[in-house]
Amino acid sequence: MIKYILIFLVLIGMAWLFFPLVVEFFTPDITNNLAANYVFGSAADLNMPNAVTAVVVTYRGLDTLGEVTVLFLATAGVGFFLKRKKHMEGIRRPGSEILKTGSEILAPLIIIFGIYIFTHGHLTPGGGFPGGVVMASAFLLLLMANENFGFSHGIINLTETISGIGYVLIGITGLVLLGLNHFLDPRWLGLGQWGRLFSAGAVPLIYSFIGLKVGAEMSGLLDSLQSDGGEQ
Amino acid sequence: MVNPLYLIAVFLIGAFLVPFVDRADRRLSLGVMYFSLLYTASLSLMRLWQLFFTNGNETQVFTAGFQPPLSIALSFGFKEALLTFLVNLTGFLSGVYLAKKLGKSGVQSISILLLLMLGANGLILTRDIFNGFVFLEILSIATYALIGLKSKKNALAAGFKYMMAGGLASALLLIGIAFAYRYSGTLNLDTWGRLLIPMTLGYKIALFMIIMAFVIELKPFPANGWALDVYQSAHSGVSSLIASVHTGAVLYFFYKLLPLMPYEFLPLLAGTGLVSFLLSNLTALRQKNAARLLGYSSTAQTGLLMFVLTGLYRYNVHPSLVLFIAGGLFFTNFIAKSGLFWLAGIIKEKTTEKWSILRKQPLLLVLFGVFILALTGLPPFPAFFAKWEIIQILAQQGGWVALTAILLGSLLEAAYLLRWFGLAVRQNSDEPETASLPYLKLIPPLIGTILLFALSLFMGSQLYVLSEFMYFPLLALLVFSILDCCPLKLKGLLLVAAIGLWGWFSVWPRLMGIGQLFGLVLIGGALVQVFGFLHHKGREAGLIPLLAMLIFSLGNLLTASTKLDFFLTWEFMTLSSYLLIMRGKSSHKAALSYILFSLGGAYLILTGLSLMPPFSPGMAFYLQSGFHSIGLVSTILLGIGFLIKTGALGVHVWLPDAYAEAENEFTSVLSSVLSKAGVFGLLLVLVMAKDVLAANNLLLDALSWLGVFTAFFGALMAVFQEDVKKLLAYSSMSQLGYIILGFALMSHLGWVSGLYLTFTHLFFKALIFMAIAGVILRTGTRNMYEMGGLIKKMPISYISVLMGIIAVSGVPPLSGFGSKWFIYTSLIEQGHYFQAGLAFFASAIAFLYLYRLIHTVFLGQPKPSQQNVKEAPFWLIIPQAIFIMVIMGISLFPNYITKPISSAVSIFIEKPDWLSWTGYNITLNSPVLHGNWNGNLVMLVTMGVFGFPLLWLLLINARTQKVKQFNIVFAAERPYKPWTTHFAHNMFAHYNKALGWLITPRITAFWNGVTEWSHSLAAAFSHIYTGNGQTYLLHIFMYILVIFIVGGIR
Amino acid sequence: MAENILIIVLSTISLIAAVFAVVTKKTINAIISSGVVSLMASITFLLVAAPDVAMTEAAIGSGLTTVVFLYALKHVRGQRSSRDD
Amino acid sequence: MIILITGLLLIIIGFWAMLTRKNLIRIIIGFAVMDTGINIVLVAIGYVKGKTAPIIDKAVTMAQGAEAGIQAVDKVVDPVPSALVLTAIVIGLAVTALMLAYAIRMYKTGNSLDIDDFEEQKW
Repeated sequence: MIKYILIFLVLIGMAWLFFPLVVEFFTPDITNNLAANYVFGSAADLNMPNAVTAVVVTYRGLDTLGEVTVLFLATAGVGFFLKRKKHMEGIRRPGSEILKTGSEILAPLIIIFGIYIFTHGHLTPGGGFPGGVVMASAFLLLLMANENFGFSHGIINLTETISGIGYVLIGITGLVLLGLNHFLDPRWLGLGQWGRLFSAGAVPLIYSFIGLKVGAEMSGLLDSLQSDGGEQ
Repeated sequence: MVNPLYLIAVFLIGAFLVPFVDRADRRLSLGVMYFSLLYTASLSLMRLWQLFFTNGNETQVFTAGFQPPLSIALSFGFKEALLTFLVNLTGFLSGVYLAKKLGKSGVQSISILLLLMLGANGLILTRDIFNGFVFLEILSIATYALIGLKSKKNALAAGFKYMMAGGLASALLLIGIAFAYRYSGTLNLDTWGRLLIPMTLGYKIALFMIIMAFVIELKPFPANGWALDVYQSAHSGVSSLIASVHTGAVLYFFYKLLPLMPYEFLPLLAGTGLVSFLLSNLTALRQKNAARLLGYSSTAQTGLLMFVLTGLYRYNVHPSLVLFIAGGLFFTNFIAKSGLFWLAGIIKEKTTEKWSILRKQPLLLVLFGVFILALTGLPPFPAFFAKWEIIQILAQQGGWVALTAILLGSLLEAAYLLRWFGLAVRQNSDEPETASLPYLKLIPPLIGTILLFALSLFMGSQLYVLSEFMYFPLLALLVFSILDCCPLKLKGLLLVAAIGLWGWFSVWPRLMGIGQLFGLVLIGGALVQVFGFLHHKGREAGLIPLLAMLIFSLGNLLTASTKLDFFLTWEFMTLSSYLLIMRGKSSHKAALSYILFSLGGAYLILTGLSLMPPFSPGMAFYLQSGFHSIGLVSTILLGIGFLIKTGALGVHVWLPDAYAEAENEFTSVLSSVLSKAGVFGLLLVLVMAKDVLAANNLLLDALSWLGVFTAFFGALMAVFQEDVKKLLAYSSMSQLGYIILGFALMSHLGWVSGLYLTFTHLFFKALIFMAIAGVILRTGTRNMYEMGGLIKKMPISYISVLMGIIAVSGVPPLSGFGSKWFIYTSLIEQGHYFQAGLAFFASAIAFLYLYRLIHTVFLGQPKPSQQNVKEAPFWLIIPQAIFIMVIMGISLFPNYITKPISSAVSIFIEKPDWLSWTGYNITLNSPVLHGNWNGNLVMLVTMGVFGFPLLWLLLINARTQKVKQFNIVFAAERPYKPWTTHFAHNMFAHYNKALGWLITPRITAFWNGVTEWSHSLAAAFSHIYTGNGQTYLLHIFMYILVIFIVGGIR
Repeated sequence: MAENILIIVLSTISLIAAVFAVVTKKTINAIISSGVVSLMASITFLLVAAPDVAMTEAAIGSGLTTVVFLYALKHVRGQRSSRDD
Repeated sequence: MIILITGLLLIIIGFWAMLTRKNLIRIIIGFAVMDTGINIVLVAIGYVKGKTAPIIDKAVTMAQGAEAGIQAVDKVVDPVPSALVLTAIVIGLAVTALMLAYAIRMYKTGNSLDIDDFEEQKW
């Protein structure tokens, strides 16, 4: 009982802690200096319409690298916890015929859509993360539809490794070509024409790697989760 | 410069590559891991090299080719380079340690380990708060995942609790960052630090949430139940990573955030750190599980570090000094803690009780000892210097609450760590042999030890002006450890030679006045007794090195010049004597109580020293002390500190057990030499405290009564002992009481008497102890009622003891008479009649126990079981012979000693005109008292008084009948009686009826009460850890809110 | 104005869904309603000019997370009855 | 403002679930709700009155390159919180997935999902 009172008090207390934050909050009319610099720089320095992508991939690229790593880490962790003894057959219920046929048609389309999303990340909303997830959803669809669907781990692993290392190598390329302070600088590749697919330097390339990596990681994650997690 | 981004890139590529190459071979992926860890460590090392040898001021690196705050900046200066080097090296060692486990548990674990290192490196390097968040998440998630390396239910449960706590912390951090960004408009720490942002409540709360997130990650008491569970149940390699790498990186980021915080947060954080330090250590007292114990210790140390980083700014401490202190504490803890976790994994025993199997593994034992002693803050480890600095600052600037908390916490920490050490060293014959050691797992702790020593030397030598001979004790320890495989006698003789040469050529020329006197006592006295140790048959591993360390530090005590020199040496002395006591058969409890009292005393001394003005290097400490004058507080602290070493009444509890349980020969050193170090200290205090004492009669009165009572009760307690060593221990205590009494008079004659007794006590007490050591060696018992009639078997020992007790009792003609004469004379001269009376009564009591000593051991009927007892071994006779000669010499010609003493004392207290030395005669003609003492004459007269009757007796009883010892008629006792009815058992029962109430162990009961009380307090505290993850979460919430409210943030 | 009303509606729905996720007896309901919370959030993001976030939240927050939860639930099906299940 | 309050309330509801639910999966749902709340708070902080998304498309300006940047600066919202939220969402998923894996594993070894069944270690 005391515990419930304490919990209640704690929740009230946290609300009380948040209260001044709300009181002092107002929605401003202008963006702050940093944001303005980002928006301007995104267009001026990087030739990129999507300022969020500019921030995510370039200015704060290290965060994103970390983010991809977190995802990789989670996948590895989940895989580590739920590692299978053997590939267990016949645990999944077979999907219906409609699902089966539908998935065979839909999956490639979804994958293409995913690729579209992450390659156009610098131009339109979206980018590597949603794109990767969309690709993974195709995988999910196949997984649900097909009882014997064994996605080759080799391919997932290979994609993961190549895209991950590719991402880091692009970062290092910046270092090598442009100098000490240019890790993840995409400008060693031509900035191209405004609004085109091949513009903004290496950003589309980076986002493709991110997309592929995220897709592979998510697929791996789902794969580990659907397996029955080796019994003790 | 070395680009820090390569650190990150290497880890990332490694982690991404591992799952792929693993398809070929597991060994390949392990190879990738080792390569990455070693490569990054060497990058950091290169950076360190660069910073030292090429001057590059540029430490910041940006990403993406833009200046911060647009881009994320990384900093790779000295601190970061050092830290990443250590972190990566530890990572590598952990990798080696975990090799087998990682190899078995799947490729993911290798990637995860690499990413954990990535997180730690990133957190250390980054200068961007959100980037810090990302790396913190990487670090945390990797840690969560690695906890699952041990797939036990408890480990998983602990991991989940950790995830809950960590999840909450990162949520707070993220909310805090979001709102803080709102106010600051930047995420870059440097830009942010330059901004002047109005401290509104909202902004403060945002900052509060940020800093609290890190505080929670640092596992403060009491919001740390989850962390303790993790430490306890995770694989020891992972626990070690959490305690060192994880905590280190988080702490460093915490440190980076501090400049952003409003000033009012700092005392708050300092307070939480202190509370965490003190209470974690307290709670740990009752902990039996080794890994959990380490967990408590780890959280405590982190608390202390938090205090150092946030609390010291108030005392106008230069930031570099703060960093130095934090660094000292941090590195010690970093290495020692991971080392201990590694050892815990090798031992595989959960409870500390079972660690005695370590005894069979000398290498492990040494490593274990090094780590434990480093954590305790003993020299030469960096934590010692750090603590020294902290106490200096706090004492000088009046931070008494913090100072008390830190010293108390340190003492508690020492208590449980050293208890553990004692359990490990304890001799237990029924332990099974352990299986062969996993050699691979031994590498990491071994390298850790080497690193620890390297850092110690670096810190000690680079940053302090220590006299060059300060490291002699350590050097001696090292050299004789290397020689430790030689036969004992060779080592011993080498030691004698080394000390002789060193003492004669190096120490003696530096000494003058009382320094020479104490030089003779401390070095000479110890040197002679080294021979006594050499009778052992075996190699006696560790004995000679420790003895060497002890004697060298005793010598250094005299030549030390600065305060730090002095204290360092004092701690060396304490440390080596503690380890020597540990060599006793069942001494671990006694040794624990010895070291705890010694450390307590040392902390008091440390505080007292801190209050004193600085001493200049070059001139010996004891000589400089004549020019200084200290205050009241300092006097009391230093006084109590040194009195503990002498074993004065009230703080004598450690003494009987330590004396009884130490090895017989070492007891002799303890009593005759080591206690004199305390006397030396006390003398210095009295010298420096002259002004205070002149103003405060009470202090001297208290001291003199303390001396008298120590003498009285010591003697009384000695009477009722069955154990011969305890009897002698109490006798020692009693004698030291006389010494204290003499000093407390603060008169020329009083000091002369005290010093004279100091001198003679060495000889007669060492003589008796050495003789008794032989007896115990031959009879195999310490109980006097199990001995008897040994006069025939061990005549030389008998003569030694006889000489000894004549000297102790203070009857003419031997030297003890002189000391008593001095004491009574000076007491009466100053009109201290009551003290004189009681002291005289104590001397009378001394006859009782001395009679018991010689009678029950050497006279009467021999025990049948001791038919074949032989004389003590030759090596034990050597010191006895030397001491007998010295005693005879002093007794015949006391003026050769008393005159130099008088002139040494006259430097401090002028010799009154009425005291004079002429030839063999000492004359005093004070207004109140007249008298003289001629040692030579006394000797001759006494010889005459005894000689003539003896001759006469021999003449008239020319044809006596020799009686065998077993002749019942003459021996007046029956053999084979049960010992309880033997007269030697409970010999003075009748006195006990009359006086027994005086010696009911009230003081021991008091100290036992202190122990019990703190243990039950610890139990009460530990019950907040219910083991429920949600309760822990609730603790965290409440902790945050309470701090918010207590801090009065508005 | 219409936007504000829409935001209020979305907020209300998400709060109700969140409370429901806590109090409901069945875990599956809780999972679904937490997905709803995410979905509402992603629509809100669209309204406050953050389409990138909206896409990601929709894909990851409400989509993938829910799937992950469901898979996890599949693993623990047939558990001993837990107190709030 | 409303969005901010919603976000904070969601966070507190998440706390509530974390503190009171006994089922591990329900606790994790609490974390997920809290994460969503945090994301909402972050986005609310980046919002600027009456501005469009920080994507310089035809609706913002017809200009290109640097010119577009100058023109767009005072027409769009702050891109930083958006970028941060992207990261936060992904990290949230990662933590959630790992927690679930833990829960599954705990269920397999301890045969229970009740958090009160996992308190053998204490004191």
